[in-house]
Amino acid sequence: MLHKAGLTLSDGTTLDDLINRDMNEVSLRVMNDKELYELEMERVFARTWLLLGHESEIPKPGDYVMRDMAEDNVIVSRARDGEVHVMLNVCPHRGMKVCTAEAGNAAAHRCIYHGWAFRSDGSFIGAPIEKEQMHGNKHSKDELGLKKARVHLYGGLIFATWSKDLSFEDYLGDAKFYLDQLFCRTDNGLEMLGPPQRFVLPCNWKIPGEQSGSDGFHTLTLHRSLMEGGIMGGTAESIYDTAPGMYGVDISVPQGHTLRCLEAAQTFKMFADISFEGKTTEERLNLLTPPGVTKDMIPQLFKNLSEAQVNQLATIPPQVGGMFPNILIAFIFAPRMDGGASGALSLHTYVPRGPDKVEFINFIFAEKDAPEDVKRDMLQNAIWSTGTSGTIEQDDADTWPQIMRNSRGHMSKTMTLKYQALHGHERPEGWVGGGDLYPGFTKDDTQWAWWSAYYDLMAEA
Amino acid sequence: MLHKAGLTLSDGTTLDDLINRDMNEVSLRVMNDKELYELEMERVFARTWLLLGHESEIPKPGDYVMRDMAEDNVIVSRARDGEVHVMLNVCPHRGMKVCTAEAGNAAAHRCIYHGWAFRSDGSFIGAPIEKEQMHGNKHSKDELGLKKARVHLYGGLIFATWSKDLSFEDYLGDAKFYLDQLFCRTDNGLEMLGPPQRFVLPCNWKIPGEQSGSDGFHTLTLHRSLMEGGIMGGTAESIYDTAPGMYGVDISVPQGHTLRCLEAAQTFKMFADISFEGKTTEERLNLLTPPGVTKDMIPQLFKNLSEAQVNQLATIPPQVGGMFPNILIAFIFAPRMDGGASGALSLHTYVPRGPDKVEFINFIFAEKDAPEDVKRDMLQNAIWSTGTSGTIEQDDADTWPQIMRNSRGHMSKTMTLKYQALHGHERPEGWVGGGDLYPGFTKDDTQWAWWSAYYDLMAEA
Amino acid sequence: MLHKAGLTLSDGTTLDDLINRDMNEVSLRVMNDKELYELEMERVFARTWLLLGHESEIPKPGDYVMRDMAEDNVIVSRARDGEVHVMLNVCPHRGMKVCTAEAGNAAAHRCIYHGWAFRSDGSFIGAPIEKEQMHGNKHSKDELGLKKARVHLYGGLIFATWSKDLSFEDYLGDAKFYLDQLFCRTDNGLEMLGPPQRFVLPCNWKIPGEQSGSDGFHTLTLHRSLMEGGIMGGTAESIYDTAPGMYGVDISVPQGHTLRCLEAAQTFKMFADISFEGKTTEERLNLLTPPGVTKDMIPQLFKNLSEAQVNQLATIPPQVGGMFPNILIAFIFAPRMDGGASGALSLHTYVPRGPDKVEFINFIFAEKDAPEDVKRDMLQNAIWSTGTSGTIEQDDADTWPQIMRNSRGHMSKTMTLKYQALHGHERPEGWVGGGDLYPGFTKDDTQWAWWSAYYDLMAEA
Amino acid sequence: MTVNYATAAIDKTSVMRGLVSTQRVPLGSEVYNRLLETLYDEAAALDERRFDDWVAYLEQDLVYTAPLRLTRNGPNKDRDVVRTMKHFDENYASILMRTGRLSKSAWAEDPPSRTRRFVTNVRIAQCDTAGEYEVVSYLYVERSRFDNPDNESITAERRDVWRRVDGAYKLAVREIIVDQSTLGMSNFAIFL
Amino acid sequence: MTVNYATAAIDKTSVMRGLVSTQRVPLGSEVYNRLLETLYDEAAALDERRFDDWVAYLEQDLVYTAPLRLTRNGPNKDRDVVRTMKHFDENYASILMRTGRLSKSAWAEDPPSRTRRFVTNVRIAQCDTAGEYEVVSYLYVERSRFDNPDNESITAERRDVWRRVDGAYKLAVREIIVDQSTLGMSNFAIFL
Amino acid sequence: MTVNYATAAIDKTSVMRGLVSTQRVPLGSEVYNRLLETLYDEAAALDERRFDDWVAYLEQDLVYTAPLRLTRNGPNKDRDVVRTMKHFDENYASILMRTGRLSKSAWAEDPPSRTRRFVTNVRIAQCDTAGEYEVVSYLYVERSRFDNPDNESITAERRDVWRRVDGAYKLAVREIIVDQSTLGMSNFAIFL
Ligand code: FES
Ligand code: FES
Ligand code: FES
Ligand SMILES: [Fe+3]
Ligand SMILES: [Fe+3]
Ligand SMILES: [Fe+3]
Repeated sequence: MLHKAGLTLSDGTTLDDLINRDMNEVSLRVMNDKELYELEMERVFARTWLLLGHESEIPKPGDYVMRDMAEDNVIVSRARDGEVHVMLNVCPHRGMKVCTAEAGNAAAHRCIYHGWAFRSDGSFIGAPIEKEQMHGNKHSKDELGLKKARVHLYGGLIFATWSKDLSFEDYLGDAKFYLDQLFCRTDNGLEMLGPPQRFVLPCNWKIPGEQSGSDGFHTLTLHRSLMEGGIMGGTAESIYDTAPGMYGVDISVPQGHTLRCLEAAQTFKMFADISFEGKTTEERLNLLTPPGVTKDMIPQLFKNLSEAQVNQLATIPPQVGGMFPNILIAFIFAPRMDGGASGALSLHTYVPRGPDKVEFINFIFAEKDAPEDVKRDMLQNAIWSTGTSGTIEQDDADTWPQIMRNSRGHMSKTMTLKYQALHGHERPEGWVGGGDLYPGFTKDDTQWAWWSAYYDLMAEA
Repeated sequence: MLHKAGLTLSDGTTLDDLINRDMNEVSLRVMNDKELYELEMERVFARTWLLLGHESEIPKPGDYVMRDMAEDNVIVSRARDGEVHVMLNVCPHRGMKVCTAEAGNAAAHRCIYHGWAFRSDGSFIGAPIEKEQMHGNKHSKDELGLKKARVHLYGGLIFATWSKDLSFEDYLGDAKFYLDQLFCRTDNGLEMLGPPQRFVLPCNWKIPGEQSGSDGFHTLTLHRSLMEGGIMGGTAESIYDTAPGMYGVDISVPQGHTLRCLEAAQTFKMFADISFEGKTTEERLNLLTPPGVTKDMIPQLFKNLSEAQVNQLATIPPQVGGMFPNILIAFIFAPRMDGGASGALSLHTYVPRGPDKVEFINFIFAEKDAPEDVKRDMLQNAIWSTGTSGTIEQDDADTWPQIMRNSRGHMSKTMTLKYQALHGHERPEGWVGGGDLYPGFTKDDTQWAWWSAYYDLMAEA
Repeated sequence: MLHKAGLTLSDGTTLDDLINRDMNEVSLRVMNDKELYELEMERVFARTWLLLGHESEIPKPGDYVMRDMAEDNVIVSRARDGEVHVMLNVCPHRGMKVCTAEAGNAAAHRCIYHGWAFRSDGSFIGAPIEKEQMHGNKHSKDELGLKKARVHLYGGLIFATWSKDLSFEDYLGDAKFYLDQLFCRTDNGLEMLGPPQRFVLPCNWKIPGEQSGSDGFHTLTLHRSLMEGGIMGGTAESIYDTAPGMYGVDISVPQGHTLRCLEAAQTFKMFADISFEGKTTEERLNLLTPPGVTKDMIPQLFKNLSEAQVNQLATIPPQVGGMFPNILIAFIFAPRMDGGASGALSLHTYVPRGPDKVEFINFIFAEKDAPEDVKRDMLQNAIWSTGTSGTIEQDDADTWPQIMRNSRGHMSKTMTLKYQALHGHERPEGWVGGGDLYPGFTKDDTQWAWWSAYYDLMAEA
Repeated sequence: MTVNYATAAIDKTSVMRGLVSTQRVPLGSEVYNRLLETLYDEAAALDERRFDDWVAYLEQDLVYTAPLRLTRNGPNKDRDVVRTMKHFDENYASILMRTGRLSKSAWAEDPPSRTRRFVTNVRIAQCDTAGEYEVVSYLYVERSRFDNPDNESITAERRDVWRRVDGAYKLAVREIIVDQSTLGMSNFAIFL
Repeated sequence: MTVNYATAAIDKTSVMRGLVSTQRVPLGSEVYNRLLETLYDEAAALDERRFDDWVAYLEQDLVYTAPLRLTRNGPNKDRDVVRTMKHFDENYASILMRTGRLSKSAWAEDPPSRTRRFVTNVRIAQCDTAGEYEVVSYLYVERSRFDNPDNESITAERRDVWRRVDGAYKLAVREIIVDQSTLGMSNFAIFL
Repeated sequence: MTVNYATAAIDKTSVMRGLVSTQRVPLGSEVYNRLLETLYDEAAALDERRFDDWVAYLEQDLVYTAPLRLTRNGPNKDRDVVRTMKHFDENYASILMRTGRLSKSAWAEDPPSRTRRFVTNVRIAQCDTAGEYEVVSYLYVERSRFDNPDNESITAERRDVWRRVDGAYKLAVREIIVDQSTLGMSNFAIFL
């Protein structure tokens, strides 16, 4: 158990100066401070679990993908033993990248600089000209393997951490009840449909980060075109009256994970005339299957989830949210006019690339057991809405750099981000899951929970 | 009244190490120091008055232009009440830009991120879904307006400051007597002919800044082509003998504003054969009207200026100079061969964009009452000489970045800028205006006055 | 004699934390630290001798080339008196570059900003309008010359330093015995064949720097294509068995200079069937003349070198190596199939351009007395192997930035570069030259010597 | 089946780039000139944000995609076009929804980018279907936003199929092969 | 009257870009080819700094301008060309003074920039006046100065009028529409 | 004799750039079109890394060079092409060794760069030798490596001599005149 040493920047600014927990305000300066950034690398990204990909990307022994844990480049590989390993892509000899491709299959990785070789589990094989013992005599061979991170698979998602003690269960906390409904609902789970979209934005990682704390309210204005498109309830004129998708139950856990659960029936006008009243869970699921799930897969839901979980999934499913520090979840209903399979399953990570740059990584999924045409539709839906060309997230990607630009101003950086429209925890009757619950209109509670988790980690020396 | 705490950089360097007031030398290091730059944002740009534009840019209620106070982006807008307001373009909610256009007309500015709306005077209207009170309950609505700067109009020029107490009069000081002759001489004053030219140079703001302290001497060599062009007295061969335009009266005030007053009759060879001896003020003005002023506007000069001011304008008018910290004044005589209206009226601001970048903003004016063809000529003259493609200022824009490049060297940054050719204050007989006066050959006095004003502000904690 | 104050970074890290002399490990962090970089500019580059060019570049009085001593831009010029002078290209007036061309001939350099003029030895001539004394009255003219560096010519190579006391002899130390064999072996010495190739790489200067400490081992793997090309002994398949070019005598001196001496006869398979046994020095030289030396120049070797030096040159000549801090020596045998003159003579300097950029400068030479066709071949050989398009150094230039990229990671930067395959000093019998000798397979001794020299300079306040 | 883009085995087409058909339409021929003219006119329509004019170039059965590029090495080094994942995956209807959006509240392009689409290296061949032409062009796009003095840019190869429809040419297929694995452009709110 | 570029009301022409005339000169036609050739030759003259050769392309009644671009939004979002203010505002005489200056002490180009003017997307139409042609081209200029490894660059659309004068084509009008509101280029000491 | 590139006296040819021959091959002529087509095909071969296809364009007596550029001022300001030193100094044999290397362990291009060679401003003239053509083109190359979102790029003028050999055109001479004194590109492991 670490002792609280707090945090003080070289100019005397403290964490409490930056994050005012009485007023629920955060100084804009946090978005543009090199010193704070270095501390985040140590106290946030080196201490928590990070999402790197999905095991369906590397099915065969030797398969690997190259990913990043913050600014640390790592190899995510499946070893001979079938286990997934995550190791630093830094040669213990002179720091060169041991692997130079973004993906591939290799029994061993040989560094191109001097030829040191490593197995797909990161262990050291040797240097060329064995008899000359060019790895030296100060370390035994088993000390010269690639630096390994701890790995945990959850619903096939590959998480890794540099932390020695944080268990994945403690990291998830009460969020598991809800996340299982998204990641662990079918027999064969999710499949990543291809390598992730990757692009870099000129802003600090916390600008998309704080939004990933379930900022529902921005949808009404920034994503106004969603309404104008007519998919969601309401029209361009009426959105501020009907406020489609703004009502539901928001959830947060102390770890900083958050979710928004929406009554799909309310969200989309196409269902407006269908009443879910008095219908069984099964009937509801058949009326409105979770995105990517086909009717014939519904029995799998009952098999893989608890009754309470299926029941929620059928009634007021989690749709969007985030996992601290830098994961966005978008498992959204997005009905198609042309009758194709609806919805999109996508996860993002916002990977720091310095104080003023972030890489947006967009992982797109389908249920592995879904038929190919459904997968094809899911892919198209996700590309249409999210990531590089996503008609929703284009607007986010253009907005965040403008906030970054503002954070440069001497006067501007003293301005604050405000989280003062708070609902406060309130348990809807009959609600089974844990965490702090905020039923009704989506407000600032979840985003503040994100900052609270940030505060807790940053305060620990 | 602030107490003098001085200034010490983290490596122990003091302001006196950087600015040697005994030797009149400034260390080149001042041009390339991140820490010093941050202090400048606080002690110079947040404390003094800054030029943002001209009210003729925003004649109607709701008209606005987007400008920058150092690195703080602001909205300069004319509100319903007809008053000009300057407010930080940072949304009090989450820091997004409330206004995304460089110019326009809007009754209200609605932030595209979550929809908070503000009036053209910066006051907060509200957030969408009024009943949900999404602006929270910790601040009343009148606390949630955009951060306002103090505004002062001088000759229609829009100045603003973050300072709470500095009066514009104290900022101008004795420079007013001279500046009136440029900005306040006609009944309807100046008009900005269009939006400013904007371009960015890779150098610290103080490199153009110290030059704006009336560096007359560089004209002979850096702007040699002016002489070669044959506009000014002398030729490429003779300029070092005749030194055209080097003789006059330089002026500085403790606030750091400086001006060069030149006997136009001496400056341009086309007037060489005309004697101003014994002529009345009116006769002189008719022989050589101030740039942009037509003969029929001459009576306005007498009406708007004091006799002493008109007299100077007719004899030895201020032509170039600067206002501290980052304004260059070029109200120059530039006779045309083709008989078109002569001269150019242009103001620049050098806006910091980080320690190693500056934005050059070129505002071009004409007298509002001048006929269209004169305005058209004035525009052409200004574009020909100044700014983006200006045949004079091209050379400055190419020189400054080379000084910046030098400031990076470990040995080079210990070299100094020298201001050691000093004339010293000397009042020409019959001179009416105030300030420190340096008659004769243009020397380093005014630029040193610029550095003295810089020193005074930087020394105040 | 400076006292050892050691070195401590602002976060408390000491030089010993970064360079572990017990374990022979260097933290990857040294490649990416702004603070450390500033100290290197002061303690390494401002204290040691730096290579700037060759006097054959500037044969006539007034000839000059523009070069850089770390980030300080300097003019290297031959004055009226025929002497070579090196002076800071920073105008003592306001810091502008006094010289704006990369090469030329000028009796005097007149600064384009205000016209101060300087002789080709850097002395101040004056400012325009002499009678106005625009250089002021605080410094006499002889105090206003360009800042001069100390200059030393060695084999025509132009070295300069800001150090007041370090003699060139002390800088060379025991390396002189070996370097003479490369730079001082013929009557008229070397000639630079043209201006250097220049290009910039996104990495810290020490990444190529530590390699220049005679990293022979990387050749086998990174430059594998050399073997595949079939020039050297062995083939793609057999290189790890035959390890061509890995055996010889490595040399280092405490100043950080290093060399690799290779028995050319062993290096190239084309000579495999020729025995050097029992042959005289002269016979050996005729069998395999040093690169760029023609048979009829062999007598010159005996004239210019000691017997011991010629003997080594004939038997096991120095071929590659480096001079601390940033010089790479490649005086290599590179036989041509088409019978053209073999080998290449090239020197590089790795000039710092900030913590994360380095300029690669490639100087290409021939023996001045060699016939034009030989010079032409030498040029082609050097361009083929080294520098911009060099088939050997392409791979280095692509590898270094990847190490740099790794140095950004929070976890990665704690990884270390290892120099733990050490042979230790051992004097081969009959060896004449001095320094520490490492006969046999090329190992890490020389590169560690490079780091030791770095440590010594950096530890001195 | 599991998509396994990591291993060499998959995605046989991943190396396919450039011109496929061999029935070359000569540079300078009438067909070539009209198609090149059309590409220039199309670029102008997009740069001038005349989206209705642009849509008029599109066929109803349009297939408009942008595969990913992946950095690979060794034997797979040239198999770097990944078509299992895309930056764009559009048809005529989805394009219409995009242009429709741009006429309303599409903040990503309001205020609009100032774009410039440089079209060069155009190579054309006949497809098997009469009246259809395979048109490969190089595209360099600079994009200026707000008062930012630094533009974003992207380069790509476009592998089109243009179809002759009563006197004019219409776009039936466009595959945009971008040249980056990680895009330096903040979003694809613009068409390529 | 006060110029009010801020409000929507003014500057009706502010949206005008690209080709105006509809009497298209077909790509590949003799006139098109000669004009394209001329644009290439002109670019070479400027890149090789043969200013006398360049001036020979200019008509005495030349109008050579570069309006500003302004970032605007909402209903005015496409009205972003501001002709009340310019980066260049030249005529034949002022151009001669500029080229004359470049032959003397024009430090901004001494030492000279190494420039490269890429001319693409050329579209041509006939003007109402016989023998005059509206020529729209895309221009990408890279500019290298001193030993700086980072170039400055600019993109623009050029809306020219070229006039047929005894067998050759001469430039009568050029409007350079740059693509930035705030220029990343340090100055316009070069011609566009 | 000592090479003295510093002084004005030397390197008479140092100002030579662009097209030399005056026997112009008109843009749009058959020869022009075939040569332009060839340049596009050549660029495609290089961008698609079909090195065998590319070598097939090369003549056995090929001279392939890239002189340095040097920043100079005053009277020598335009004499900035230095041919005493080069970035490339190749013949047919050395090019073959380079392409051969690229098929083996050439780490500088394994994994390969994603390149795009934009060829524009092509101007052609006849050489004195029948069947030989002087072809000057502008080249802009963008190069993307690994997952770097920032590309490296280079601009250059290529002064080629193409020779007509049984129906096709082959490259006999190429001089690449880069536009930088200090290159921003990390290496020339790619062909220009
Ligand atoms: S750095 Fe990997 S083997 Fe040397
Ligand atoms: S940031 Fe402006 S409304 Fe939220
Ligand atoms: S800076 Fe050199 S003369 Fe003024
Ligand atoms: Fe969003
Ligand atoms: Fe000036
Ligand atoms: Fe090497």
